Parts: sequence; C-alpha cells; structure tokens
Amino acid sequence: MIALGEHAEFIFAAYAGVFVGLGLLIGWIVYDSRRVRARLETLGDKRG
Amino acid sequence: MSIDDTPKMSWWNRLAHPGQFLAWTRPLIWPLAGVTTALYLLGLWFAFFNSPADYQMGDTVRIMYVHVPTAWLSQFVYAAMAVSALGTLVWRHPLADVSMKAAAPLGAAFTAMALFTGSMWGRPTWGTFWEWDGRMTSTLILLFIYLGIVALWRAFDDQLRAARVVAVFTLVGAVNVPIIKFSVDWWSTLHQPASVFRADGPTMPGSLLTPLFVMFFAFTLLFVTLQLLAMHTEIRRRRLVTLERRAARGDTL
Amino acid sequence: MSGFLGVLRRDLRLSFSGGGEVLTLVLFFIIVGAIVPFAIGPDRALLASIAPGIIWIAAFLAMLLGLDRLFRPDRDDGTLALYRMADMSMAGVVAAKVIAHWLTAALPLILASPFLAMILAMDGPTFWRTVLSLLLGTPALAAFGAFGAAITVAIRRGGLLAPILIAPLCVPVLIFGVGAIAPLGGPDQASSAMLFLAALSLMSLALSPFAAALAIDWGEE
Amino acid sequence: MSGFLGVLRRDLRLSFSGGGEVLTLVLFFIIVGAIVPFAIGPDRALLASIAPGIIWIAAFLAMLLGLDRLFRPDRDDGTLALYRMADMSMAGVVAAKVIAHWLTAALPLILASPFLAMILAMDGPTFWRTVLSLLLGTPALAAFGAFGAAITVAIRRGGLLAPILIAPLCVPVLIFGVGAIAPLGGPDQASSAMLFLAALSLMSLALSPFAAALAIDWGEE
Amino acid sequence: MQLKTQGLACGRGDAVLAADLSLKVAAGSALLLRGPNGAGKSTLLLTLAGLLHPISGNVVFEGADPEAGPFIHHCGHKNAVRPRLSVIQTLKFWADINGHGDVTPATALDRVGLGRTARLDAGYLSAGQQRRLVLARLLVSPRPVWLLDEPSAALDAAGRDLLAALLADHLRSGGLAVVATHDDIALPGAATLTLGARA
Amino acid sequence: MQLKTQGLACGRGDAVLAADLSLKVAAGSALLLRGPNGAGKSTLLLTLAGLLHPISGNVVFEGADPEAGPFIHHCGHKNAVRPRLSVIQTLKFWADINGHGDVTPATALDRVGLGRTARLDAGYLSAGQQRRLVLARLLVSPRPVWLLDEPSAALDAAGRDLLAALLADHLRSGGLAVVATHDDIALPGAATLTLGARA
Ligand code: HEM
Ligand SMILES: Nc1ncnc2c1ncn2[C@@H]1O[C@H](COP(=O)(O)OP(=O)(O)OP(=O)(O)O)[C@@H](O)[C@H]1O
Ligand SMILES: Nc1ncnc2c1ncn2[C@@H]1O[C@H](COP(=O)(O)OP(=O)(O)OP(=O)(O)O)[C@@H](O)[C@H]1O
Ligand SMILES: [Mg+2]
Ligand SMILES: [Mg+2]
Repeated sequence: MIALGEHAEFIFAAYAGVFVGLGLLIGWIVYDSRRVRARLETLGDKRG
Repeated sequence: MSIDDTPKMSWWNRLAHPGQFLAWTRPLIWPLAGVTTALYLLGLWFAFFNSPADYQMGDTVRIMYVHVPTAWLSQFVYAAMAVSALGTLVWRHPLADVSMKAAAPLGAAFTAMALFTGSMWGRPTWGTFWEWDGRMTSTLILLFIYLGIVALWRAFDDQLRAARVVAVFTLVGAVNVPIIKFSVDWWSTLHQPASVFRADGPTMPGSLLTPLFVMFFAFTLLFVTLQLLAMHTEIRRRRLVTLERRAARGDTL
Repeated sequence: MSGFLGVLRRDLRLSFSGGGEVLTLVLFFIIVGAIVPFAIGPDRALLASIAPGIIWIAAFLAMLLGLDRLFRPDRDDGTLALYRMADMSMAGVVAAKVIAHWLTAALPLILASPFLAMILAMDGPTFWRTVLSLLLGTPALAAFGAFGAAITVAIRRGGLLAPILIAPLCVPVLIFGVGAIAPLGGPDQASSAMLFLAALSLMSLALSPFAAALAIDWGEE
Repeated sequence: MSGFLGVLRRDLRLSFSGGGEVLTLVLFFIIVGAIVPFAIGPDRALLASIAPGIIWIAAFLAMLLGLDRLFRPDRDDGTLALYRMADMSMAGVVAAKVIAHWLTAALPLILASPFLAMILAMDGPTFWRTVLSLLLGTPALAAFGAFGAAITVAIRRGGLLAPILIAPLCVPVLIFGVGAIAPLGGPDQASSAMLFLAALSLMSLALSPFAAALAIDWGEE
Repeated sequence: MQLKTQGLACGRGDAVLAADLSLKVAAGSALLLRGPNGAGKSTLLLTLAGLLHPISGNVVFEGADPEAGPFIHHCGHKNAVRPRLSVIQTLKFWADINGHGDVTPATALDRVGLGRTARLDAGYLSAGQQRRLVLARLLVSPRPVWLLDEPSAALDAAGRDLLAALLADHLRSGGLAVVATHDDIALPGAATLTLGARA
Repeated sequence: MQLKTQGLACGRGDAVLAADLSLKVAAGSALLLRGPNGAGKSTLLLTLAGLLHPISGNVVFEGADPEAGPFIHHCGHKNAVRPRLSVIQTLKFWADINGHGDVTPATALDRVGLGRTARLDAGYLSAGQQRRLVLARLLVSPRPVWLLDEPSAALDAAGRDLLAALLADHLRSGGLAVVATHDDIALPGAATLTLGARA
C-alpha cells in the first residue's frame, strides 16, 4: 500500500466509516430479510 | 391467489404482481452481489495501490472515491423515490409503494455517509469538519427530509394507506428541494466564509477518474442490490401481516 | 361559501374559547425568545445582533408546534369524516383552516413581538423590518404547516412528526425572512429577500390546500 | 415491583415501537440546533461561542415538547383511571414514567449531541463538558416535566401548556447547565454549577413523583 | 333514489370482510345490518358512504344527481362533538357545512329532546345526549340516504323510540336507510342482512 | 364482603344526580343500574369506585381489608387499549399493575374468545373485540368487586352470553357486581336500581 501522507488518519477514518456503515446497512437488511422469512415459514407459507 | 398459469401477461403486469416480481428478481441477487464485491475490491485496489496523489490536495483526494459516489447516491435515491411516488399516485403500481419504502433508509444512509466523508475531507483541506457552505448545507437538509420520511413510514399502522400519503410528501419534497438549494446558496454567498477551497477547479486527470468511476459503479450497484433485497423483504412482510391477521381470524390459510 | 365561513368561524371560536390555545402559543413564543439570554448570556450587543434571528426562530417553532390542533382533534372526534361528506370540497375546508390558523397562531405572535424585541435589545427600524418580514413570511409557514398536519393526521398520535417533516421544507422561509431584516448584503439583498418571501407565501397558499386535501383523502382511504 | 417494571416496560415498548417517537424527538433536537445558523448567520466564532446555549435550549425544548405523551394518551384512553385502581401507588407509576421518559427522551439526545456539536463548530473539551452537564441536568428536566404533564393532564388541556408552565421552573436548570459548560467565572464556577445541577436533579427526582401523583389524583377528583 | 350494489366486496386492507354483496335498497325502505363483532358492519357502511374503496364491485345510487351535492348522511361510532362548542353552535356548524334545509337547528334540537340544553357546552352532555345531538344533524340538512352505525348505542328507551320515529319519518318522506345495530330497532318492513360470523 | 352506602349523594360538580341512596349489595349478588341517558349511572359507578368524591354520605365495603391492596375492578366507557401494543402485551401489562392471579393472560384470552388474536396489535381489534379484551382484564387479576359501566356496549350476542357467564362465575365464587346497562343482561336474581329521569 502506498503511503498516505500527512492526513492518513482522515483518509483511513473516511473509508472505515463508510465501510462500517455499509456493513451495518447490509447486516440489518439481511437480518430483516431472514427474520421475516423465518416467520413466514413458521406460518407455513410455501411461496418463499 | 397464485396466477402463474394465466396465459400471457405483458412484462409490465408481470412485474406489477409482487409474487411475480419476487420470482423474477430473486435469481438476480447473488450475481449482483458478486459483481458489486468485485467492483469494490477493484476500486479499493485502485484507490490505495494504483492512483497518484493529487498535485493540490495530496493524498486526501483518495477520500473522493468514497465521497463523490455517496454524494451522488444521496440525490439519485431521492430521484428514484420520487419516481416511485409518481408510480404510486398515478399508476397505483403496487410495487411502487414497496420500492419507495425500501429506498428511504438507504437514501438516508448514503446521505449520512456523504456528510461523513465530506467532513473527513474538510478537516485536512479547510481545517474544519463542517462549513456552512451551500452544497453541504443542502445535503444536510436532504438528510433531514430522508429521516422525516423514514419516521413517517414508521408512524403509520397501515402501510397501504401510508404509501399514498408518503408519496405526496415525497413529491412535495422533490418540488421543494431545488427551492431549498437555491435559498441556501443565496444565504451562504451572502456570508461567504473566508477560505473555502473547492476541489472542482481543473479537470481531473484520468488517473484519478478511473478509481472514481469504478467506485461509482460499485456504490450504485450496491444500492441496486440492497434495494432489491429490501423490496423482497417488504413484499414478504406484507404477506406475513396478511397471514397473521388471517390466522387470527381463523381463516384457513 | 356558508360552509367556508362556518369552518372559519368554528375554528376561531374554538381557539379563542376557554381553552386559550392562542394565549398558550403566544406565551410559548415569548418564552422561547426569553430563555435565549439565559442560555447565551446577557451581552446586549450580542443579543441585539442575533435578535431578528431569535424572533424568527421563536415564531417558526411556535407556528409549527401549534400545528397539531389543526386537523387531529377533528379526526379524533369524527369531524374529519363529516368534512368528507360535506357540501364543500376538502380543499375549501383546508383553506378556511389555514386562514384560521394564521389568524390565531401568527397574528397574535406578531402583535406580541414588540415585547420580545424589547428584552432582546432590538432597535426601532430593525423591529419594523422584522414585523414586515413576519407579516410576509408567516402565511407560508401556515400553508406549509397545514400540509404537514394533513400528512400526519392519519397517524394516531402525531406529536412532533409534523414539525420535523415540515421544518426542513420551511428553511427557505426562515432564510429569506431573516435575510429581509438583517441584510448582510445591503438593502438590495433585503428587498429581494422580501420579494422571495412574498412569492413563497403566495405560492404555498395557492397550492397547499390542494396538496393537503389530497393527503387527507388518501390517508383516510 | 412487577407493576413498576410493567409500566416501565410498556412505556419503553411504546416509544420504540412503530410510532418512532424516539427518532422524531432526536430529529427535532437536531433540527432546532441546525436551523439556528440560518437565522443568525454561519459565523464560526459566533456559533462556537453560543453553541452550548443552543444545545441546551434544543434539549430543553425537545424534552419539554415530548412531555405530552407522558400522561395524556393514558388519560384519553382510560389507562389513567386504571392506574388509580392499580395495585401500586400513583407515585410509583409516575416514577416509572419519569425513568422511561429520561431513557427515551434524554439519553437519545445526548447520544446525538456530537453531531450538533460538530456543525456548531464546538471544540472538544467544551463538548465533553456539555455532555456531562446534559447527563447531570436532564433528569431534573424529566422530573419537572412529569410534574408539569401531571398538572396539565388534570386540567384537560394539552399541547403546549405543559411546556410553558414548566419552562419557567426549569430556567435554573438551564442556567446551571450552561454555567457548567461555559463558565463566565472560571473553572471554579463551573464545578459549583455542576454540583448545583446534580443537586437539582436528585431533589426533583425524589420529590416530583409525589407531587405529580397528587396533581393527578386531585385533577381527576 | 335507489341504492344498488353489484358484486360488492369490502374489507380492511387486504382482508375481505364481505364478498359478492348484491344489495338493493329502494326509496322508502330500510336495511338492517346485523352480525357479530368484527363482522364488517362498520366497514360496509363506510364503503357504501364512499369513505372506503370497495375491494371489488361497485355501489350505485340510481337516480341521484351528483351535481346537486352530496346526498348521503353517514353517522359513525364517533359523535363529532367538540366539548367546548355549545350544543346549538355545533348543530349550526353542521348545517353550515352540510347545507341548510327547512328544519332550523333550534327546531331540530327540540325534536330530539335537547331543546333545553341548546346553550350548554356540548361536552356536558352525557353519552346518550350526544347521540341525540347527532340525530339532530340528520334533520337540519335533509339528505335522502342515511347510513347509521349503531345509532342506538347509549340511547335510553325514549331515545330508541325517538330514533324509530325519525327513521319512520325519513322513510315515509322517500328516504332510504341502512342501519347497523346490535339492538332491536323498530323498523317495520325493513330487510335484514346478517354479515357472517367468521369461523 | 358487602357493599353498603349510607345516605349517599353523588353528582358532577354541584349538580346532584342521585341523593340519599342506601344500597346494599352482598357477596354473591349483583345490582343492575338502569335509567335514561344522563341519569347519573356512570357517575354513581365512579363514586362507588372511589374515583369521584361523594357529595354526601359514604361508601363502605364491609369485610374488605384495605391493607391487602385494591379489591375493586372498574370498567368505564373507555377501553384503555393502546393500538400499538399487542393484545397479549396489553393484558400482561394490566396483570402487572393489578396483580397476577391464578388465570394466566393466555388462558384469559382464550376464555373471552381472543386466543387467536394474542399477537395482533390491539388497535386492529373491532370495537366489540376490544370490549372482550377488557373483560379479560377482570379475569387475570381476581378482585371481589366488579363495577361495570355498559359492559355490553358493542358486544354481539355471543359476547353478551360470555359476559353473563363471566358474571355468573364471579358471583358464584363470592364476588359482587354493580352493572350499569341499557341492555338486557341475564343476571338471575339481581336487584335493579333505576336512576330517575331528571326534569
Ligand atoms: C460534509 C461536507 C460535504 C458534503 C455534504 C458534500 C456534498 C457533496 C455533493 C452533494 C456533491 C455532488 C455529488 C454529485 O455530483 O452528484 C459533492 C461532490 C463533490 N465534493 Fe463534496 N461535500 C462535502 C465536502 C467536500 C469537501 C471537503 C471536498 C473537498 C475538499 C469535497 C469535494 C467534492 C468533489 C471533488 C466533488 C465532485 C465534483 C463535483 O461534483 O463538483 N466535498 N459533494
Ligand atoms: N381502521 C382499521 N384498520 C384495519 N382494520 C380494521 C380497522 N377497523 C376495524 N378493522 C378490522 O376490520 C374488521 C371489521 O371491523 P368492523 O368495525 O367493520 O366490524 P363491525 O362489524 O362494525 O364490528 P362491531 O360490531 O364490533 O362494531 C375487524 O376484524 C377489525 O379488526
Ligand atoms: N366530566 C363531566 N363533567 C361534568 N359533568 C358531567 C361530566 N360527565 C357527565 N356529566 C354530566 O353528568 C350527568 C350524568 O352523566 P352520566 O355520564 O353519569 O350519565 P349516564 O347515566 O351514565 O348516562 P348514559 O346512559 O348516557 O351513559 C349528565 O347530565 C352530564 O351532563
Ligand atoms: Mg362497528
Ligand atoms: Mg354512562
């Protein structure tokens, strides 16, 4: 990796913030999807 | 309920039926996720291993590769929501509601990221995290509008009824956003802060544009993927509510 | 027409009757303005320089927070359903209510503003410009506010939702309202701000009854 | 005890459920803070100097305006009458509600305050003192607020009345709260302001459930 | 005037509560809606009033002139009475928005037995008195179609007689009515539709 | 346990609605309150419950131990149902504040016929279903005195039978009840007090 110069911490923080944010977003959406599907299954819905 | 065996339907009707939409778009999720991941890896490689520092801003220009795509999405998602709102109001398209609802939290998230990366960029370049500059300020207001829409969705008990009301608000917001932008620009030029340094001066060299474009597509595709997934969940959630109520009334499923 | 006047008369009567909604709102306006010196210190020069802004913010908050009484009580007690079967259009009902709201929630504030101007150490000419800008700008707040109240009326408990939905949309009113008073860009800027303010008010007054009527009808199905 | 926890659990559940009261309140807090620059101009030095005051006023308003949901919905739907026949004292009910109110109306604001601090150009150390003073002071606001809500629920008038009744009582909280951050008299003054704040919170937390319970009982006859 | 529905299905959200209803209520006649709690009586009335969209089918009022303004009175579970307004002001306001007829508000109050309370704040009325005030609304603005949702709730015996008399007058003068109720309302010759108990 | 009033006068503000009432309701028996709208039935029930002060006279529950916690259930016109809470959560909350008895919330829901709706939001229930939920409240926290204000309002025929059965059980197990109603509630052997129509 090339050196990031004097402002490395800000660059790092920006990327870390965005990717943590994306991770949370994806995690939440996937979790929500799983939860709803599990509940549907317990009700015996076959259409997935 | 199922109408799979109906002879021929136009693609529009086929898409209009939530069950059909699910069946048709479900296979797209994994390929989309794969392409998105690949683009992100490529973009990150460019950003950190294969792009030069800007002659003016130095290495901080690398923040641009996450800032500009999120800033672009913050506006694009609103446009998508406004089109869906039209779909709800004019064509009563059942998927438009679902799409509108799925997009709102995504838009809020991307807008928040644009603000965050912007302030991470602002600190090294301007010396402050925040400046009341026109573009940043109107992005902030856009974030408030997104969050308001999310709160509005959550406040309704009956999501079917919510859709049309939220659609009206989304459209009024869309009409208002340019007015807000204009007024904020007018206001911040009145009090021009001393040393605002904008990056969009000289045309960017290609070596900066390649990673920008890759990241741009990566973010946009991510949005598309998440939007599809969230729409699927929303369709299933509505089915779930129906089933639960039916079970409560004692109907056979 | 008898319907329009009927709605207007009833809303005015309810606002001024025992409950004293109007008094409450005026007091809220004054309290918001009056606690500012406690929070930022009693420096007169500082206060005077931000006084127009504070008066506008206080009016802004008071008007937005008074919104909840616009449609919600009518919905809760069933009057809204009556309006939908009435011999007048819903847009007419909304228009009457916007006017009543301005008369009971904006005009009293403007009348009370000298008091706030005094405790905030405002000078005479600025004060008159403030009154003018409030007169021109508050109709837009009432109109936007009615739209926000209509959007949230279908929700069982609206509370602060209408204010937070509408506040971002009203930022231009605030900007031009203050811009018309304390022109950092000189008198030219001030008069163009006044014009923008008047344009905003006219536009929103003309459109909001229809948008609000749509929202109500659709919200109630 | 099961009653106390029952009330607490129910209030928390209602606040976080679909209605999204919490999100609304946080947004209100941030929006109030964020519109100030539109009204008084984006001058960084000016903003930084009044930032603690603005954050406190925004928190003050958000907490007072969230009061209406404390007892009114319960009264309207008949739950308040149930509390009066419940197997727990009314003071216990109020105490549970004060805690729930603080958890849903104060804590989220404090968590959101860094954002406001950033756009108001606050510096680091000031920000931490602000958080501390909010942590110490908001319980007093919740306690006073519960009392105000109890009084207004008894006189059957809602909306903004509780905030305007309570605001004057809460002015000391505001004064010490801001004093603890931006000490005009130096750090000594600041720490004594913090102490006063803590004392106010403890005292009001201890007394307000009883006062509020009395007000409710008398108001309902 | 005649109320007709063709293959009407109504419900809340996506829950169908009544399907394939083909009703016909002619001028001068009435229909009683009966059925257990949650059967959908209120929902059907709202649909007939046009306040809810039918899930399928439609509602037609034959012989009605839509240009001439609304011709339906709907009384729901709620009274639309504001405590701080006096009884007579409330009724005048209703007449203002619904249109004035031959019966003045004061006469209508006398008719429903609230003559003495005219100047009182409406909030002082008891539950049954408020319901009587709602009946007065039907009188001040004459409309041919009455859709009443449990009009007898909270009414005492005299109130129920009053209600029956008002309905009889209304039908005699060529109106029609659909009434949802759990009580026995004296409506000679009215048809009854029982919405099904759901398993 | 026995409910006794001596020279009780009750009313609203300074309007006396009933004066010089000397009631006696013994354990195992019930009293029906009847009377036209505005007669003061609700007011009397509130006074008996201790939620309104008597204008004169007093209400005594002989044999009740005030130390043992409250022993009265009062059901007013309002249901105390919050739309966003699920049915079972609502009932559990009531049991939490009123005290738990032998009957679990789930059993009580089954008893009043709401077993299937336990996980639904309570706001989704129809008027009559909400009223049944209120009846379940009486079951989860056993208390000897029931004061019911128009409990049958909005209930269908099956609901009224249920109410009669619950009341019979309650009386059989030594409770007592005062019920204000306009309907016919099957309460064999109950005394009736008719509050006068006011001039
Ligand atoms: C919180 C602060 C900021 C916000 C909210 C913000 C917002 C935006 C927005 C809305 C765009 C338009 C995206 C599009 O084209 O669709 C944008 C683009 C851009 N921003 Fe920012 N920005 C912020 C801070 C910064 C800073 C500090 C810099 C650099 C010093 C910067 C540099 C750029 C560049 C280079 C572009 C793309 C070129 C252009 O469209 O002109 N931004 N930003
Ligand atoms: N606002 C609403 N939104 C969604 N569903 C509702 C709403 N109101 C009622 N429902 C549901 O619709 C069904 C029918 O309700 P409705 O009020 O029409 O019944 P009803 O026959 O009038 O009953 P009741 O005799 O109890 O008044 C009920 O199962 C109820 O749960
Ligand atoms: N909150 C109140 N404040 C003052 N007066 C009231 C109040 N509620 C009712 N009243 C008055 O008290 C009288 C008795 O009312 P109450 O509700 O006890 O009658 P009720 O017998 O229960 O009648 P209904 O059968 O209509 O329910 C009425 O004349 C009414 O005007
Ligand atoms: Mg009904
Ligand atoms: Mg009563």
